[in-house]
Amino acid sequence: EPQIEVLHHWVSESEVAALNTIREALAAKGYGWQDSAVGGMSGGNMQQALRSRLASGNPPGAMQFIGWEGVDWSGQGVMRDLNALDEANGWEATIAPQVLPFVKDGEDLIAVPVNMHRQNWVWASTAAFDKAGIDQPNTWAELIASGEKLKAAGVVPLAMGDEPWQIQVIFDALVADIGGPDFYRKAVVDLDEEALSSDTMKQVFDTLRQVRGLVDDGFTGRDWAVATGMIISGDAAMQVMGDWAKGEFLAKGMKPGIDFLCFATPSETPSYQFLVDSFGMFEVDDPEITEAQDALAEVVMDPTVQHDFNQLKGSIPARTDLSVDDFDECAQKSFKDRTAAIENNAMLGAATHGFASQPQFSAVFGDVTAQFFVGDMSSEDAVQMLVDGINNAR
Amino acid sequence: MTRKKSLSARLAEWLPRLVMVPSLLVILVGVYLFIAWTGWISLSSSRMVPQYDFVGLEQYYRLWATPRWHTAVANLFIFTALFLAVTIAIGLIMAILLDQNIRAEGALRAIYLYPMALSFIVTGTAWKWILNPDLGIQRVVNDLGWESFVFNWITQPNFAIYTIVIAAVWQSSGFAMAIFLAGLRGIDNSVIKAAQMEGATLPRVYGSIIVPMLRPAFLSVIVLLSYIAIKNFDLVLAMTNGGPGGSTEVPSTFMFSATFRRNQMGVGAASAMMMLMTVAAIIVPYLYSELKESRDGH
Amino acid sequence: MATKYGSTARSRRHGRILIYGSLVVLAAIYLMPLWVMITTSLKSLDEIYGGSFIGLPKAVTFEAWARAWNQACIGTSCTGLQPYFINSLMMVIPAVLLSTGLGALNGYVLTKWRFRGSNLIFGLILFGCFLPFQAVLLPIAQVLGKLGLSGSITGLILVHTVYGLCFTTLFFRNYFVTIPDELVKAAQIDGAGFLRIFISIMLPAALPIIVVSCIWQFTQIWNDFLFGVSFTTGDATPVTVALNNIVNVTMGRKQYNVDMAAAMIAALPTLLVYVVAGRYFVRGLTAGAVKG
Amino acid sequence: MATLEIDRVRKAYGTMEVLKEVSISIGSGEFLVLLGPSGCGKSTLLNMIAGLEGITDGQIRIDGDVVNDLSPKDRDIAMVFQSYALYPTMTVRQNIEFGMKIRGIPAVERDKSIREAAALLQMEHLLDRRPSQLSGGQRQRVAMGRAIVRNPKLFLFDEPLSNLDAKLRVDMRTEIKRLHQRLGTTIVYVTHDQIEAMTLASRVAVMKDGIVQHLDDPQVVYDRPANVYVARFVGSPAMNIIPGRLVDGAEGLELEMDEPKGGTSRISGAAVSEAARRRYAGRPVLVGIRPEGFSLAEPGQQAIQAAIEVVEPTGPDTLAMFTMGGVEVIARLAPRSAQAGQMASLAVETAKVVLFDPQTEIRID
Amino acid sequence: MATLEIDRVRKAYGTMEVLKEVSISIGSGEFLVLLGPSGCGKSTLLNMIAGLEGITDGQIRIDGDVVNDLSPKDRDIAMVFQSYALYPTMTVRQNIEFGMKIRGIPAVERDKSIREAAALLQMEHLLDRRPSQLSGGQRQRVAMGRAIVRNPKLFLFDEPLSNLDAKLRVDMRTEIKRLHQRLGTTIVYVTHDQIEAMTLASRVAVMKDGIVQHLDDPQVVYDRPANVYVARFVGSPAMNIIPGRLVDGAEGLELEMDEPKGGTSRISGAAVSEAARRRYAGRPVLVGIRPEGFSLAEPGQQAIQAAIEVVEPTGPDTLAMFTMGGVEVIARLAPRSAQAGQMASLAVETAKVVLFDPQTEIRID
Ligand SMILES: Nc1ncnc2c1ncn2[C@@H]1O[C@H](COP(=O)(O)OP(=O)(O)OP(=O)(O)O)[C@@H](O)[C@H]1O
Ligand SMILES: Nc1ncnc2c1ncn2[C@@H]1O[C@H](COP(=O)(O)OP(=O)(O)OP(=O)(O)O)[C@@H](O)[C@H]1O
Ligand SMILES: [Mg+2]
Ligand SMILES: [Mg+2]
Repeated sequence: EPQIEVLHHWVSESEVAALNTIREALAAKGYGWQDSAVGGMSGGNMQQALRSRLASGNPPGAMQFIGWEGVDWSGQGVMRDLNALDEANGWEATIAPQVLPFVKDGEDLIAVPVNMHRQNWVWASTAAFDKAGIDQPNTWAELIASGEKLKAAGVVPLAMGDEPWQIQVIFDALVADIGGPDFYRKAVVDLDEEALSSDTMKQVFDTLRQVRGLVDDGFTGRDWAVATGMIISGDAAMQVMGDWAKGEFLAKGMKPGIDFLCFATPSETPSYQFLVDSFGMFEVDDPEITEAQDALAEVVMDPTVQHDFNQLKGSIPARTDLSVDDFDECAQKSFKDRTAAIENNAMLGAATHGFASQPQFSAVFGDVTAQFFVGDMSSEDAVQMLVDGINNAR
Repeated sequence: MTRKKSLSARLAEWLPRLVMVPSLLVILVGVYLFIAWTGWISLSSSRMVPQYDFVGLEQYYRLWATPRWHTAVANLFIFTALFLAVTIAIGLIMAILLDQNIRAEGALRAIYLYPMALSFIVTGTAWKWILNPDLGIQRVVNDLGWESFVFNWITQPNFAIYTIVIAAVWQSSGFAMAIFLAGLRGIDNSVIKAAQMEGATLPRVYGSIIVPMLRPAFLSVIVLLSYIAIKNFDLVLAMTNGGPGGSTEVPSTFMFSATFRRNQMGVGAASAMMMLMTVAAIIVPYLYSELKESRDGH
Repeated sequence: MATKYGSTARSRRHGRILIYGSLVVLAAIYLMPLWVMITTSLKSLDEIYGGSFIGLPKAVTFEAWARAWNQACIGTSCTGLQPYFINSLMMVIPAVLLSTGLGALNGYVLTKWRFRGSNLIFGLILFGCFLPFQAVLLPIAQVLGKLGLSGSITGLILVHTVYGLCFTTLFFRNYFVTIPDELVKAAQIDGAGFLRIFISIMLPAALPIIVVSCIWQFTQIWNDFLFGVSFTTGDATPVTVALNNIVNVTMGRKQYNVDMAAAMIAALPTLLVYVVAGRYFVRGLTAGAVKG
Repeated sequence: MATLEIDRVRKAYGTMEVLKEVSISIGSGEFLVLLGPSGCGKSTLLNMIAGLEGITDGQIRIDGDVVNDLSPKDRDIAMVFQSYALYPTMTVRQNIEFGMKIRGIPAVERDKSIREAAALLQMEHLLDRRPSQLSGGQRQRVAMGRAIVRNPKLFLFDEPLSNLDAKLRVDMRTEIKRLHQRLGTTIVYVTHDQIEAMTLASRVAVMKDGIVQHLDDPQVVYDRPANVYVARFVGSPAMNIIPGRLVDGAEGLELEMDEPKGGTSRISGAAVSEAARRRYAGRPVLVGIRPEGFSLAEPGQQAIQAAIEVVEPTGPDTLAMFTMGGVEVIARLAPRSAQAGQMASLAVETAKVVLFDPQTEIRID
Repeated sequence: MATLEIDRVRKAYGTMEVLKEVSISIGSGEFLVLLGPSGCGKSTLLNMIAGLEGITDGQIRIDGDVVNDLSPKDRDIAMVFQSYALYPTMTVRQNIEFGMKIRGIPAVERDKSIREAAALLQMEHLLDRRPSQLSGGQRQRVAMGRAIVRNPKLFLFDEPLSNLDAKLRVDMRTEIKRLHQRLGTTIVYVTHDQIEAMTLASRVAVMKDGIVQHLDDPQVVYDRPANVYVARFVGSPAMNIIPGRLVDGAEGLELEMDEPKGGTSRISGAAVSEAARRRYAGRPVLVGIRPEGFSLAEPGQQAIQAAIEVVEPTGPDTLAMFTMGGVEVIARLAPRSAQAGQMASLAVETAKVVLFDPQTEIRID
């Protein structure tokens, strides 16, 4: 049976379970799945493995991309286009327009998206809220203010770790929530110097400094799932994290809306900061593999596969034309919010995970926010550092 | 006057040189050609994949304009200096203590040496917990009743690099101990007796006479520890992943993330060249003096 | 009674207590991380997430070890570390033997068959010890690709052999300079040639340093992650890469007990080597490696 | 300058007895040489005097004071080691200075002592070198210099010359002798080289297996060794010990020894006491003759006939080997006076012949 | 058995000339000793004979065949090294066997050779030990055994005894001498010990700084050394070289030397050729007198008066030191015949006095 090697960095249980739906569907078509998982370093290890393999002229059949990776590799001329399949199946129309830039290189479709995560969620413990006698906050000011009450009740207001990406998740949310979607696009996506050095940006950092006050001292080296565990146990009240955290609650048998809350980070115009996992196919000589690549693309875009996959992964389908009625409450909320955001032009690529700017730039945001968050840098300095860093990386 | 030598005789004469050829060849390619390649990349505009163009020293300017690189360089020096000093001190003390006709020497030696067997990935994780104020030492001491005890260096950007030093010292001091012990075992006992006859106390005997005699052992310890310090990569990743706030970045992690996470291959190559130049500046004079000495000596 | 260096009886006893005390305290500190790893691997996940990392497990369970060995999932294959462990063995043994063998040969030539420029060659090789490998990953990959060795254990063996050569050459050269040249002369007069002398005379005499070199190489190669993750894929990856894949879940919850059990399993061979051969290690260092 | 008394001293490592009741006492300014083969306990005894080894039993007294429990530095002694034990990282000056520094002697005085010692030992030009830059003899001098500046009651030397080559050994030997004459300090000197013992000592203690075999003036030890062991150990080539018989012959008491091809040789005139004569007459004895006890017989002189097997010219003398009484015998003769394969008539200086009991191997007086 | 010719051989390492035109030739069965101080090039020459070092210039011929370009194994030689160079990981048997194995000699023959060599060297009981389990002398024997089984044309020895203690050295020396007598092989033997050279050699080459100073019979080298250097190097204690003057005095030609307290001593009867007499009469010369050239003067004998400073009894003799001609002089006298601090009348054996030119230091005939 023809095999296709898939390079990916999904190694956790829920990820693997989701991946198995694709694997099984592929097997049903008569193709084998050869697993090449490389975890760690937020995909950095995988990137390095990929570069080595490309350098040695031995690329994998397919690879799981996030952010601009697919497009970037396509720019190096190593990807296959999937235009024929796209035209035959009319895939493009089913994909949210804001996602298209991440799977298309010019006119060519170079990857197929399987899911969509939302990054700017707040996960909250109802028990903790009740204990401190507070409700879901509607603005960041409220959220910050509730911190005092929570602390008084012996609850950590905000659970998080000090990894740069965890801090950046909050930063992304703050930029969009305080500056609005357009400001986000200008500052984080277009890297407009004026926006970057604006007062709004300073305000974002000021708020971030206040958020720091909500976090306990033990946040060093804390894994995000450990932080989620604090919400589950009621030791902490809230966590700002993508919807991959949801699995942790469900695994404990907790009910959304009852035992825990999921709501978007507070804002006047709630944004939808998305991540998309997609599969791209590398140019290879072996026609058998090319065939398998086609099969894999079809499987990934298959509505039932997307449906099953996302129920296991905690995300929602990349296709916008699917029903999610049998998904959990948070997923349904996500689905509805997405529709609204598409209308409001509030669909934003999650900068933390590479959906805004090129990695060399998004890393600068990570550097600055992380350094700002753990240290005692002033907002002015942070803004200046941001501008310098971005300019240096250009 | 001299007759022509037979072919086999000539082959025998050249055989020693011939057997060196494969090693030399792979080293020339694997080390020097690749260094040259890296050097070239550092002068190119490479981002995601190698580009073979020429942009001058642009990547070096960029590198030195990156605050994280400054942190990395500063950290490398802090780390190397402290790591060497503390590891040598502890290794030496352990070796001296173990050299006093200790009963369970074998077992103790094994205990001090075993961390060397573990990978940094493994031990870094363990140390991360031990040093975590909420989980590790601080918590244990607090639970024991000393509430005000604080040991939260790993959370402090200004102190986190020292926690990496702690873990690295733990990992390598047994090795230093082994080398020093080997050196001590080679010292003529009568020197110690002579010093004692002159009335020197034991600390004085060690301080003035024995430790200076360990020069060769010091040299090899320094070489091997520098090697570990410069290559320090896994440990930082496992313990702090460069954090908090990028405060524990070191050149090797910088190089890695520039090349593989940030699509700045040119900057990564430039940082690699900077590291190589630093190493060369230290090692080449040392090698030169050592080899010259051995030429004179034998 | 028989101290190494005599002094009066009373101060001697106090000194002894102090010495043993310090040694025991140091030993405790050195054992702590191992303690943490072992206890964690014997705890249940709930207990760990309950907040207790340090401290004895309330209920000892070996489940994590079993999982780590042959159940834990890496990607979609749930084979545990077992197959990767075997990969590592298949890689480490030839790589250690090759690099040690070549290092011995180099050391032999560089000390007993010096020629013009041999010191320079030694210097060139030695400098290779300090090469930051991150910098040369891509060219290595290119060369491996050209050789058709990419993604294979053979390629990994080659890479480890090449970069291990620097240290093994250093070890053997420093050892062989302590062996008198007369030995080679005597063998030459006995009629032995270059290789015969190496095999019959030098190698048997180099046993202590062979042990040092093997231990060093074994540890380095077994614990290597960078080359493993760069130059192998899928089923061919060594155990450290598999360990990384088990441990480094990007999204999803960490199974600390399995992680620790897996880490212990991955560390067992090197620990074993140190415990079994550690004595010879120190002896080998004594026998000559010490000279810088 | 001090007297030294070693009084029934014993030393055991665990159950292994290294020294078995050693008693030696020497006067102020004497030069005692401990002579014996490797492993006989010489260094152990010296280390015990120095305080570097504990004393299992017995007493050591310096100037009449028991020093058993004093630490080395309080015994006021200096020691020169076989390996010299120079501190390799210090210059010669620092080596010599180290002990004085520790004893807190002011810099001016230190300097003076160093200069004096350097002048005495002719090593002023070496003061700034390191031990590794010195030759064997120079190192030896530095080690002595280090000892001299202490100006101790007692000097201990542990085989200080055995690392030097033959030529240098002779020179340094003389230098030590001179030094002793000049300083007059009491010296205990360990060696396994009997020539050193003979030339240096005012008293020699020949040791074997932790027991003193013979303690006396060197010339007495040489001429009338206490037993066969001492006879063989002292002197090079060694004393010939030839099995023979004491017979009351025609010319009074005679010594009879077998010739290799049958037949016997006889020499008369050995100095034997009346008691020994009664006891041993007609019985086997061991006849001890030094190589220089032989000489080419002048015509008419009482002589033995020797079939010379090997001849070794040493320059000033020739050593001739032949067989007598079933053992190989060496005679020291004038150069070119004998040739291998020929017969020689050899006279024996009977006054210097020594007899031993074949069972106990003790000298018969 | 072979002849060996070293014909104007030179050796340079880079620009450093270690051997400068050395020519030596010896006949079959001879025992050549290369004698000289450390660093004079003895080992280098030996290594060149063995083929372990290249020859910069000149020829080496064994049995008349030029061997310059032959590899060591093709020269049919055997060599014994100072450090013995035993293969440490092999047993004695394997050590001896190794060379034969390589040359493909069948096991039965190998076994026979080993047994013979072991019997010859009395080491049958050592065959299964490793070198580390042997004493110095035993190792030395094994090294010789390894050489003997090759049954070579030429034996080379590089200071084979210098790692042994004095006692053992004497024994092994005799053993090597015997071995040579028994096997009759040509031997080249390197040493810096002149006693070894004297006792072993049939020819001695005294070397210094890469030049052969004197090549002759040992006794000739001893009695009539070619120059002051050789005179001083051969003999222990060394020949006394006393500055003096050749004067035509009352009793014919006389040698005049200064006494320390003023005044002169004279001895007459030195053997000087007519030519030398003419040339040196009334001029300063160096007077060479061996220590044994002195003896206690009998009444009426021509004698010099010596103020004895130090006395060293060695057992068979006594060495007495005094000053003459401004230098220290050593006389070898009978035991107890002199005492420090006293005057002694010493006779000089004039026939053995040698004279040297003070400028060139070459012997005056
Ligand atoms: N610390 C020790 N433990 C056990 N035995 C010892 C110890 N030190 C010395 N010995 C033994 O005591 C004996 C005498 O040793 P010592 O060093 O006094 O001999 P030596 O006469 O000085 O010999 P050498 O001439 O070789 O120096 C030897 O048999 C030695 O093995
Ligand atoms: N490989 C070499 N390169 C340069 N110089 C050398 C070499 N080998 C020997 N020499 C020099 O040649 C000289 C003669 O050395 P050689 O070993 O022949 O002396 P030797 O007479 O055997 O001395 P020893 O008695 O110490 O063994 C010495 O000065 C030595 O330093
Ligand atoms: Mg001793
Ligand atoms: Mg030599």
